Amino acid sequence: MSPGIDRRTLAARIARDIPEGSVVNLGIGAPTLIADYLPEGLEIILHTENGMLGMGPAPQAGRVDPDLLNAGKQPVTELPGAAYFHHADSFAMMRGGHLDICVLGAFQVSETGDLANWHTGGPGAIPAVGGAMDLAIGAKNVYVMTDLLTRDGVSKLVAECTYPLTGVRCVSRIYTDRAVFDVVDGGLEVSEVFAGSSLEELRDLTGLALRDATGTPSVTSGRTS
Amino acid sequence: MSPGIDRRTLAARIARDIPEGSVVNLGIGAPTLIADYLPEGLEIILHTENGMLGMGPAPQAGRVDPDLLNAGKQPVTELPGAAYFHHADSFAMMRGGHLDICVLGAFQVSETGDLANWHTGGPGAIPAVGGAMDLAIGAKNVYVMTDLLTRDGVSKLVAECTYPLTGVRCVSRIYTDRAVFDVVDGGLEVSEVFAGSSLEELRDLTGLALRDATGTPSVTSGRTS
Amino acid sequence: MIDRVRADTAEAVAGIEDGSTVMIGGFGRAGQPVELIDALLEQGATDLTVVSNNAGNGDVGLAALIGSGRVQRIVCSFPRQSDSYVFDARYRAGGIELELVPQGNLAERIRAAGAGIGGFYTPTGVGTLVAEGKEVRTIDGRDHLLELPLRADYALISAFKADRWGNLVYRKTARNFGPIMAAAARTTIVQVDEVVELGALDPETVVTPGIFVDRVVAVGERAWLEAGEFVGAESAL
Amino acid sequence: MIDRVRADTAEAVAGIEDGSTVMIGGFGRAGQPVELIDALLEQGATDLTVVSNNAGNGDVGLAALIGSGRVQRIVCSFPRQSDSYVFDARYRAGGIELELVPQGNLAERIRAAGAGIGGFYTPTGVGTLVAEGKEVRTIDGRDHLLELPLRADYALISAFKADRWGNLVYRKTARNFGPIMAAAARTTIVQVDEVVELGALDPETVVTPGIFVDRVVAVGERAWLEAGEFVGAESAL
Repeated sequence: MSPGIDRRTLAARIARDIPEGSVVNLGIGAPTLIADYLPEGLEIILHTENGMLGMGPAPQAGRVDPDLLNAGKQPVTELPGAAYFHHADSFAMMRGGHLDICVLGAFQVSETGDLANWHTGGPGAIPAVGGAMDLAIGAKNVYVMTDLLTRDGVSKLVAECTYPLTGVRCVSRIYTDRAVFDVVDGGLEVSEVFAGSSLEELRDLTGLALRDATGTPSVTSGRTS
Repeated sequence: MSPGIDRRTLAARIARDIPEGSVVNLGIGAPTLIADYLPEGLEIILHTENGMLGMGPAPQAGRVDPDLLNAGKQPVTELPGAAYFHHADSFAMMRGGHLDICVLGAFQVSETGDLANWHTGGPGAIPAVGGAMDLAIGAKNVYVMTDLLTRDGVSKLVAECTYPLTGVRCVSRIYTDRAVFDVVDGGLEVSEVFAGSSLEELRDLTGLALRDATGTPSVTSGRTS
Repeated sequence: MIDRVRADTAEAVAGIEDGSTVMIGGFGRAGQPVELIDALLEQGATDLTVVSNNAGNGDVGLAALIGSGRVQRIVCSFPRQSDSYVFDARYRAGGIELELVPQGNLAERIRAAGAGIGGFYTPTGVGTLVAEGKEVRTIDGRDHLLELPLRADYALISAFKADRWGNLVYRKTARNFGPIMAAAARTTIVQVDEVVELGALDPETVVTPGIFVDRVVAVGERAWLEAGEFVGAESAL
Repeated sequence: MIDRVRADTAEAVAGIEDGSTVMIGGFGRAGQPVELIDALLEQGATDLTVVSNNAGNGDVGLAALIGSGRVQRIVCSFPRQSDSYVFDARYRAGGIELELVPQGNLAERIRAAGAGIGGFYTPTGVGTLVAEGKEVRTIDGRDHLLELPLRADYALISAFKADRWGNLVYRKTARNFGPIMAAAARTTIVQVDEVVELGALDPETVVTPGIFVDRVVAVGERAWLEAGEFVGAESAL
């Protein structure tokens, strides 16, 4: 049995850290689950890089609109207050620093916040980067959602990434199934440990000198004015 | 008395060289008159750099819309097929080479097609360039509409401009009150002389070695596909 | 609930600091946020750098702000107009610094700031006075100038309608610099004729999404729009 | 009279030369000009360079074009998808060259081509494999890569409605690459659901002005739009 929390529980945990009014891009895969846990009644605006703000949940069966997809090419819906725009404008939003938060998956994150999530670099692997590099350098807060360990039990948090990078010093926080880590000057801080793990065990698993910040409340910066 | 044709006759002459389907920007001042002479029934699309294609003539008295102006800040109207866009998109159209023709005024044009039309360079003069530099380098065909001589009788066609430049080697044709000149490799060609002038007189007035091309039909290139 | 609507123009311009860079939308009178400029006059911030296509007309709006002596520097493409006498006098007296930028480079530099572009190469201005001091680079056989983004602390713009998220639609050529200035400023303040319900603007036709907007204030519908008759409106140009 | 409307898709794609660079719009199925791609397959041009976000899905559209062996090179951001087996097989066999570009750089390079920008500095990709061979420049303390415009001989895009001048409106996220590709190509070919009368499109809501469009062809309204019911449409994604 895994001592970590499951994906949906982690998605719900991340959702709690997203303040009302934030503009958020949820990456393809697991981060997409976060949308299901955003608190009812709070206005959080979802951005999808294929040209939309104000994205809503999946449509009801039989109500799929083939012109209305998210970045994972899944059918979605439109909320009141939505807006459409073309691809250059959509990535201008990211690159220009207008998104408050993006949540991405990861192969590896280094203790200085380097991210690797697009390419194993293996022979025969077909690379596909999509919008990951733009999100990684563009959003005000780049969060990672991932299991702490690979299927083979190797830590995804590393001193230095060995996979090809997506972005350099771009990640600010890492949500894993065992703990939440913040990237600060000089390394990683553990702000929260989930039931079944301990700081000692995390240090063992990652081989990193993790600072204990479990007593400090975490802060998310959003557009405030 | 001036031997040249008057401004309105010249505007009508230029209008005849604008093929149907052209997208045209008419500069502030005299070139604006050309719009009055575009042949009825031919579809020529006027661009104004403050964000519109499909600009129509001045409104009737009492029907001025303060939100609908041309680049000279004069009230205009909207034709069927019009479109509005913001300033960056408007200048992307110019710079990207999408306009077929622009017609600009001039202080001086050199025999290699350099244009000076924005600044006398005099002490105390307040410079104002507006969109002239963008038009000069952006339109596929840059035409100049001007009197051949200044009020003091000095030629505006010169070997080299002495006023500050608007653009380098950008003018393709010059319509003056005395003749029409094409900028070709190696100098200016006279394609048409208006009644009352002669090639010899033009050479005298300008001091330039003007080639005689009055026998050759002139060609305007437009978007053809 | 996201609500960017402010009660009045004074609240909308509150907090603008001395020394700020302020973008002001409009091309001539169209799209000029006159009520917001009046509020800024009242608010009192000074030592301003203004980014705007023109340098004011007549005695009102931007001209009044310049006339008040609170604009230290202006970045624009076309300061001199038939009725720019307030700017003209101040400039000649050495009371205001001018950075003249060709209109397309002005627009593209503003766009670059909002789009996170570090700089761009443009053919506009090569071989002219505005190229002085700028890097020239030949790309594909053509010379280009390196131009850098133009950012602002505040943008004051005018749109037609907004919702409480700050989604904007404009009207005709009053759109001009609004969308790009909204994206280029740290804090974007918008005056509109009318604030409508969230969901009342068609998402296909929103020109400026609310992500670029911080404060919205309704300044009332203009009578000439209501009537569809523009008699006498010439004086407002 | 300006009339950019073509009778059928064969006429719309006529003249595309061997060796052309062809931009193909769409993000997944949304906005993919399927009927134009089919016509290009039929038309026969080969040795093509394709610029598109993806490298085809299933066996139809762009995947079929790649499968036919007529695409020598593809410039895209996300070739590998769950159903990109046609591209995958060809790429592994060394039958197609791939230039991988981050999606935002792809979009901005296309935009730059249409906007007459000679090149631009972007922070995206710094320190990664896609930076190899590219100029790095530090601006305002941040590293940027120099990226160059991406032009095309032809763009094949899909829009919702057009008029005979080529003014276009799009529908929802099917807009994606259409507007920027239309501006970046020498000849832009558009398939639409419907061609409407000149003047029927609201000038405030035109997204791509006809200045960027050369040929328009109506491919018929999609039944699911008419009905407002999308039963079974999942299979079309």
